[in-house]
Amino acid sequence: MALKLSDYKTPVHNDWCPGCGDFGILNAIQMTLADMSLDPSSVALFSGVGCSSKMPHYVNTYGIHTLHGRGLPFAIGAKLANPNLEVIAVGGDGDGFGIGAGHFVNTGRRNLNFTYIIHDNGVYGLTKGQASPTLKRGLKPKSLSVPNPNESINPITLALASGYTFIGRGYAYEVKHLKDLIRRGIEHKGSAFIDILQPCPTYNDINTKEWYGGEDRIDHDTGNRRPRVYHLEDEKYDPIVKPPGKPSELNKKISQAVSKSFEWGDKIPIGVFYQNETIETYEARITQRLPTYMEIPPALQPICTPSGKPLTLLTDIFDELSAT
Amino acid sequence: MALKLSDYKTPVHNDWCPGCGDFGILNAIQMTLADMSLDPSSVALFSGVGCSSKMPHYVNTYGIHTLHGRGLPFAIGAKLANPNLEVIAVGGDGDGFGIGAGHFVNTGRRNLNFTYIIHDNGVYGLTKGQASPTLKRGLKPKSLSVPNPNESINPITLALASGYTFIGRGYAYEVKHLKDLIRRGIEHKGSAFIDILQPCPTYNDINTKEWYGGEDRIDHDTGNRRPRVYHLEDEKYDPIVKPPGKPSELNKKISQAVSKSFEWGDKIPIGVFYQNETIETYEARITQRLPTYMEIPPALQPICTPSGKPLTLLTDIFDELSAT
Amino acid sequence: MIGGPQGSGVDSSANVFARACTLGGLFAFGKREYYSNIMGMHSYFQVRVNSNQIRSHNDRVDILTTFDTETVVRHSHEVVKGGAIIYDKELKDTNISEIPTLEKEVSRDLKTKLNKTGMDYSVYGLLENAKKSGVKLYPIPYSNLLKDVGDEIKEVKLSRIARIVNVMAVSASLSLLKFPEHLLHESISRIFGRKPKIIETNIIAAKKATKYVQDTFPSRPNSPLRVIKTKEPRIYLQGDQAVAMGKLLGGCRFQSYYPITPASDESVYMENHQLVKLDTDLLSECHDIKKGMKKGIGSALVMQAEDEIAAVNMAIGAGLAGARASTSTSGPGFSLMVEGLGWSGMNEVPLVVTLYQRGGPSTGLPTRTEQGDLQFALHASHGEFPRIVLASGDHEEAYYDAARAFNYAEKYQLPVIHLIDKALANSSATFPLFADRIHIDRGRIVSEKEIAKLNKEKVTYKRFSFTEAGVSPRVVLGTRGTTFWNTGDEHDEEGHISEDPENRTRMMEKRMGKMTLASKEIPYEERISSYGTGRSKICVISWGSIKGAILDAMEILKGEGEDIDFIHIRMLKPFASKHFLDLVNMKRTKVCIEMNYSGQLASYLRSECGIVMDHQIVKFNGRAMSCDEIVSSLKKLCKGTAPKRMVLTHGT
Amino acid sequence: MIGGPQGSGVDSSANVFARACTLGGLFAFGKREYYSNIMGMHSYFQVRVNSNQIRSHNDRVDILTTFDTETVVRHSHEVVKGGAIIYDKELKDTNISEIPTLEKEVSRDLKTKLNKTGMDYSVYGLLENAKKSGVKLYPIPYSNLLKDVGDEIKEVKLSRIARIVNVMAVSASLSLLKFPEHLLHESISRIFGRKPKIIETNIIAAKKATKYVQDTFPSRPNSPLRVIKTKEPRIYLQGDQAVAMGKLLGGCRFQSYYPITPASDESVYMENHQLVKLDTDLLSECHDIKKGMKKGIGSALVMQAEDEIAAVNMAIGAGLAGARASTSTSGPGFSLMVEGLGWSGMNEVPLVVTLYQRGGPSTGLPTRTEQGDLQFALHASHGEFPRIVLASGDHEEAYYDAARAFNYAEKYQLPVIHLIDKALANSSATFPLFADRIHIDRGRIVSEKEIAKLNKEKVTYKRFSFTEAGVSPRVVLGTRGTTFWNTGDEHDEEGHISEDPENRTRMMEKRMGKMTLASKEIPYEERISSYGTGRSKICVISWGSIKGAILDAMEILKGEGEDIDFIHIRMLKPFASKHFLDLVNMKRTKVCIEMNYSGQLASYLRSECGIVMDHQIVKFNGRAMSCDEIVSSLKKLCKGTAPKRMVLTHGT
Ligand SMILES: Cc1ncc(C[n+]2csc(CCOP(=O)(O)OP(=O)(O)O)c2C)c(N)n1
Ligand SMILES: Cc1ncc(C[n+]2csc(CCOP(=O)(O)OP(=O)(O)O)c2C)c(N)n1
Ligand code: SF4
Ligand code: SF4
Ligand SMILES: [Mg+2]
Ligand SMILES: [Mg+2]
Repeated sequence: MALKLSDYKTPVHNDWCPGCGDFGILNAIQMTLADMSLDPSSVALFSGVGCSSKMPHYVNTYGIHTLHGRGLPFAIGAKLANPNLEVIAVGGDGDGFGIGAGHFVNTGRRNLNFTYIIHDNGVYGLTKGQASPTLKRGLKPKSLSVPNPNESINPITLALASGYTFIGRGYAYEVKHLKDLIRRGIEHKGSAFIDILQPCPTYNDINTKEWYGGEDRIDHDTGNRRPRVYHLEDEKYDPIVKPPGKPSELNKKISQAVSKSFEWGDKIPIGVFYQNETIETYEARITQRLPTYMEIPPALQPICTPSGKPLTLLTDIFDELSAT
Repeated sequence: MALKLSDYKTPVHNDWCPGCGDFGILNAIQMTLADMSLDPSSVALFSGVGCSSKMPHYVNTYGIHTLHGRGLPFAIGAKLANPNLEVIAVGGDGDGFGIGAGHFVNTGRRNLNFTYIIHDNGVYGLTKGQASPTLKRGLKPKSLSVPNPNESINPITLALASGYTFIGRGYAYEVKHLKDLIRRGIEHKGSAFIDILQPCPTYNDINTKEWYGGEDRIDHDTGNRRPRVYHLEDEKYDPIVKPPGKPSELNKKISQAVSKSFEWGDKIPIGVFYQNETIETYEARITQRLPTYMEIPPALQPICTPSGKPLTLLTDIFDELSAT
Repeated sequence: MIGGPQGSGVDSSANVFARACTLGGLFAFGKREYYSNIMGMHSYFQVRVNSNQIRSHNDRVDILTTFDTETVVRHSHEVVKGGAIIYDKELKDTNISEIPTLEKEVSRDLKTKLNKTGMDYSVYGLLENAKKSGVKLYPIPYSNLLKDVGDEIKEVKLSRIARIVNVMAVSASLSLLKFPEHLLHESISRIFGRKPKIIETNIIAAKKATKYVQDTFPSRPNSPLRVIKTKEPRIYLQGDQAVAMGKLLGGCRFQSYYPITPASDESVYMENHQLVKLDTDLLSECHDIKKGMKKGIGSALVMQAEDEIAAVNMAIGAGLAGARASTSTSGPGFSLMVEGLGWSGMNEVPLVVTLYQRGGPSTGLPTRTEQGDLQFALHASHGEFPRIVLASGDHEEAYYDAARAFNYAEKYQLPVIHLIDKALANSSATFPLFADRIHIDRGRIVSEKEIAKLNKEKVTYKRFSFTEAGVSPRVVLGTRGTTFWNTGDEHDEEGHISEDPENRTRMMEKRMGKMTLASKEIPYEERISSYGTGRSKICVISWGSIKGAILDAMEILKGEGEDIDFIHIRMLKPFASKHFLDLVNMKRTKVCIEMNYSGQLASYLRSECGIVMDHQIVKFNGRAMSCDEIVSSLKKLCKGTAPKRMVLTHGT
Repeated sequence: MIGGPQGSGVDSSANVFARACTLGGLFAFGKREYYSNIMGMHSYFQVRVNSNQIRSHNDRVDILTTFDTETVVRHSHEVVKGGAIIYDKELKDTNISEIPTLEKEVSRDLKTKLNKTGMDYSVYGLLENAKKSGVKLYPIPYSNLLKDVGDEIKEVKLSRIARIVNVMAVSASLSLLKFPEHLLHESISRIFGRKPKIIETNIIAAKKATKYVQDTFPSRPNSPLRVIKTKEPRIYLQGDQAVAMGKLLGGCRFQSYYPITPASDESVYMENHQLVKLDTDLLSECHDIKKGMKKGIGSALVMQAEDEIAAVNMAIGAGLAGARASTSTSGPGFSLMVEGLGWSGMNEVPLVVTLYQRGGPSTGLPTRTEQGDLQFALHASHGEFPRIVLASGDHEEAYYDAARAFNYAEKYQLPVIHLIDKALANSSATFPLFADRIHIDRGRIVSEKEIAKLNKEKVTYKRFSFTEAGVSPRVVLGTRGTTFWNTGDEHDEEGHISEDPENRTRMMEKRMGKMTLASKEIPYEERISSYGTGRSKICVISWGSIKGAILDAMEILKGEGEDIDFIHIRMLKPFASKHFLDLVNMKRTKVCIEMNYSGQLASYLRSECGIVMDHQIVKFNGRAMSCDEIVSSLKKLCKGTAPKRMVLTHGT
């Protein structure tokens, strides 16, 4: 029986503000799952804490709403224990780049086969609009009493420096594009990171839907708005590191991604910035040590008989320690 | 009375292993302080926890040996409370890029006027040689029982993505070069980050002094070793972002730094990768809100009379709240 | 009570009401309940007013002021006989099941309730039901009135001024009470501060609503509210504001924080008051005043950190540099701070952590109240180090405790944990102006002059010297002529790592000895308060914000001829055991009242001084105890029908 | 005792000694002391051997085996009359003040000591002093012997084989004891395992040293050590190894950790044994066994995380997925884990945290022992949730507790904190092979089949259902046919956020109710042990690794006619109050012995059941209690001359 979009919805009341960009992301995720016809029981959706992190409650898969900034380690623990799970982690920009930045960096290093999505709204939504690490310096959205004194981090370059092998950016109001991007991320073999520009109409009155859409930039001639957001695909940008991933090729693809990542303001690229499948996944690295890892990972190993007798034999260790 | 090198030493027994690269870094720091003739009482040296973080005990300045991974927030708190202090933070690569990575990233965003030095030895020295976040994937120094399964992070690019405005790399056994580098870092107006390649002879038997020095790479003709480490200066590499720091100039300087940062193996650049003084310091940003900040920062404000009467008047607040 | 969706301005309209009453010489107490949500979920504000000071909420609603369906649905049954419901004329026929934000539990209970009375499961049914039990109904045609306002101020887009419906509702309630209109207008002016346009619109709205009520319900009953003339200066403030003010007064000049409910309001408030006015007369008593100071303006730096680990460690760093520094947080953030706490204990750095307790464990009930962190605060962090733990009972205590916390921290060179609970942080109350000037004691700080003298005498300054007094004089970073070292490891007198067993024993004794010293020096008045005659058969013991409800309950019970004694613990650690034992007087019935599941104070008291409670009254559903609940459980106690453990469950 | 600089191989040579003795049918106990340093600081190993099981160290040194100056300097005064000192012939004239690693306190004390006896402040003086007090001196010409070995194995660079000086020293000590040489060789072979070249060199060294002693000191006294023949299979193991083994046996298949002393040794040991042998006979009793399993090899994944926050949360994630998962850490790491702990409590996820206590607070004394984290473990994390807290007394208990911890965690769906102390983790002892098979109870896990059945019956599975039994059956992530939700917020039966007060009260009661259930179901034998007749006048109460020293002390005292009873608490929470009260029997003298400053167990016992200790014996200098120290303090108690609080301070 084919799965429908509605199979990925829950009856839980969604309490996001009207017009919140999170709705677009939620739709895109549900559409991706339906598109890929993933069995809800095979998917585990992890999140941190924040408006965006309420997401799992609205998606009919296993939904683990964890701690602020800690979605990644929870997700990784589950994925390592059972690599057959389709693991997706979502969270806010405060969650992922503020309190969770240490996990962000160190997760990239592993290249575990999973997908991480950040709702990038420039603010700490759920705690009433303080500046998040992606808010540009000097901006003063209505929720701040003084202009933001912190430089913004660059999520794309940060992800590159940390080793993510798929790096993309989407926009919450281009749901179809976003769906395709998320699907590519999920299908990517390795750690995929997707930064999603997400207007927060309640607190961020600067990076709004209208701003991204260029409603303040009307073309003199045509009278049309000129959106700030544009598609990398449209520029024939090629993000893919060609096998076998020679240093020169790598350097080229990384440099172009860095260059693109510093574009902002009038031209904001979305799409895939970088993809590299020449790097072994963490699962493969583990399998070198533990040959049966993929078939009988930690979560799927029986440890006792039905009557509770332990299966483990410590004879080898006892031999090593034996002193008689 | 001019200050001598010995004025920056303490009689504390140094318990690093013989031949440890940390000695070179310690010397370079003491030489820098002497070079700059900094009053020991005006300098506060912060560290995390690890072999490298024992440093403050060997330097005669205020020395604050804090918690593993937390040197930065302690240092920042002190610097913010009294911006007249010369604040230097040091720590290990595990300390700074592992457990402390979140602070590393978010500190870069502030551009506070201080210097952060990481002892990059590829291992967790003090806990017996586990892989640190800078150890290359697949390497197996003698202290590991399996090859390192994690990709290494790229400290230079990470620092760029995080917003540090001075980014350099030194080598523990080129003490003179290192001293100059540290001095430039201290003199830089903004947050300076210096990554120092530091052989750990006890646990990292791969990235050794001999390896960096190229003792395995003898020139056929001359019979000389060909060191892996080379100086950016020698290549006429220009790291400085020219004022006013236009986007194109910025992009150029960032891209070249990223490119250089991915060099490794046969050619390892040291020196200044990037320097940008066109960005306002955090102190300047605060001064916009608190005009007297530099003169009477938090730590230097009297709060009561000698007899203990509070100086603070809450009259304005009482007026706001008044309900009569 | 006024209710409405989160983000619609319920808070400010409740504020308008309470301030108006305070302007009329009355005392008000306001309690806020809301979901962990930004927009749309139900929130409500209960305001009580009285001619005497009032300190808690109760379980009865006299006037239910509403402008949406949900508030009617959730609260109409709470309105007492003779009470009133103000509601939107147009909402009467709404179907309850169309309210998406209503929990199934609430719907289920309502259905049963309505079924029993034979009423329809609809707003109509609910209102009829209320009417049957003696509640007066006051329908208000908000959208018509809104249109009138729109016309008057020439605003076509009514959605832009939709928020004023709130003020109309509140105005309606005040005119039901026949409250002087000018006080309402004055209140509006004060609350909307420096925004004349908004003030004007709101006053127009208030007038329209008032007029409507006056015209439509001329025969409304006489009001119990009488305006009183008073010369006493009073303020109406929230708990978290009291803390911020206390900190500023106490000389706090550095506050780091990471956003978290309900703690961050304090930091935001401080940031909005970061420029600090100074007493220029007193300033002239000080020596070596820098030019910048002479203008009479100081400043407090409020720093948003990347997480709570950074926040606490920044505060410690600032403390090392010599600033009075603190950080504020709630449970989840505090859990991340405990490693830093231990470091400050080990290195004897003054530090103040304000811990706003909310429903736990984990993220729990982020916007609801609890007193679940006591044992954690007492024992947080591995290993043993001295600490002082305070908990304030009301706004006034919060103010003085927040200021004094820095004295304790600096005098004994240790971390101070100041417990507040969400109920206190988010409740507002009228108080006579806090007039007491506190005394500031910075402990032994060695000055540059003293260092110069020591240097001359060739005496080396040692940060952790063993001294007669038990506290090692400290210098702050940057003090000329000396240096020191710190480390989280055990250290010698200079602060260098030492693993010597003998030094270790002495250092532990020195650090822990400060608890004995503090206990000896800090006066009882700052630690335990007792209320009542001291001779009653029942002795209530409690802590934190329940104080208000207990005091109000005592008054009510006294009116009914029952005397109750009450011991309120304000300083948990060091605990004044002897003084407490004197007060508690073993032979009476002892009952501990607290807002948690396991009776944490009771268990702590048993470990500290062996006192076993005869009864425990606990509540852990996230809603503060009302004085009514306390009255009725204490009555059971008086009658001898009370079980050993009573679990209170009131609240919506 | 053998000592030497850190990194010179003192551990393995102590191991050679102890294993040789165990091979000779004796029981050994070894205790390791070292600085928080990688190379150069002084470390030493004390080994005791006996024909009966021996469980602790004592304060006397019979043979001091040294090859550097510092060990002689630090320990020569501890050698008893009739004892022996083995030392490097060439070191005698070294100046003590040239040892850079000697603390000033130690130097000062030594100087005073030597001054009193009129001896020189030199190694010579110390050795002469020892000789005067009846200690025999055995100088060994290590460098000559080393050269001989070098010649024999044709190694010119002697620095490459310098480490074998260690083995020479140990061999010398065994030949002083006239211990059979072949057992020494056998021991060397076992310890250097699969490295034949190293084994050979070491055996050559051993032979040279033995021969030298035999030739040079023919008239050395007869040995008290007699080899015993036994058929009992025995192991000689370290505490942290026992934990790792117990975990593997108990089915732990996921361990995340972040390096920290002294916890990470356990994880490294597990990683070295990550491939797990399975009982193929039993395997055939299982259903649906995957092909990979059938080879009889399972595996445990050991994961180095980026910090302890990640470590604990990864373990929880793995637990959600259905693996038995744990993490190990020490105080500073545990401080970072407490937020995660609360989440697992809130979401009822089985989790085992092994907490290796070391000297605190903060980084404290990273390589020294303490029991300073009890109260923290009991109360860690904000808010209230159920937890089980265990503490093991010796290697055997550590093994079984580590295995059973997973049963508790899964059966009651909660976090289990398993306390170990550094003294236990780093001590080694001989034990009869752990032969008991444990029983594994995974609690109620709902299978895919059951889910399929429910789905057919149109019953929705709810993760947090309220059940009769008090525990909600759980499914693991990936179970086909269903889903569930988790959140750190309070939640309804499905796991969705709920702020409803009634649901809140029920959920709290359900979660906390599991403590009552666990307390009812877990047998007393797993919680409290008692030793002695139960009729003695003095009752010792203690916890953790002090057990060994107390048992040894009881034996010694019994020999002197003093009977002592001993109650050892192994499960701290839920605490078996009633059982404890039965055992403790109020009228005797109660003394609590623990390794911390404030008497944490004593205070906990008072809060749990009102028992007040008559005496407390504490120690907090980072060095484990010796049985001698306990003997002498208990003697004071017997005599009635003991103060209420005794602080022990022995140790170097
Ligand atoms: C340890 C901890 N600190 C603070 C909080 C409070 N908190 C809840 S959500 C949030 C920030 C949310 O911002 P973001 O991650 O950007 O998500 P958004 O709401 O914008 O989607 C914070 C600080 C918490 N829950 N836990
Ligand atoms: C919270 C916490 N976790 C773990 C430790 C243990 N620890 C001490 S030093 C160290 C790592 C040191 O490695 P690095 O930072 O690279 O410094 P290095 O020793 O290599 O100079 C660790 C994990 C600790 N002190 N605190
Ligand atoms: S506050 Fe912003 S991010 Fe949060 S739900 Fe509202 S609009 Fe969305
Ligand atoms: S372990 Fe390595 S880093 Fe540490 S002191 Fe020794 S050589 Fe240096
Ligand atoms: Mg956000
Ligand atoms: Mg390192």
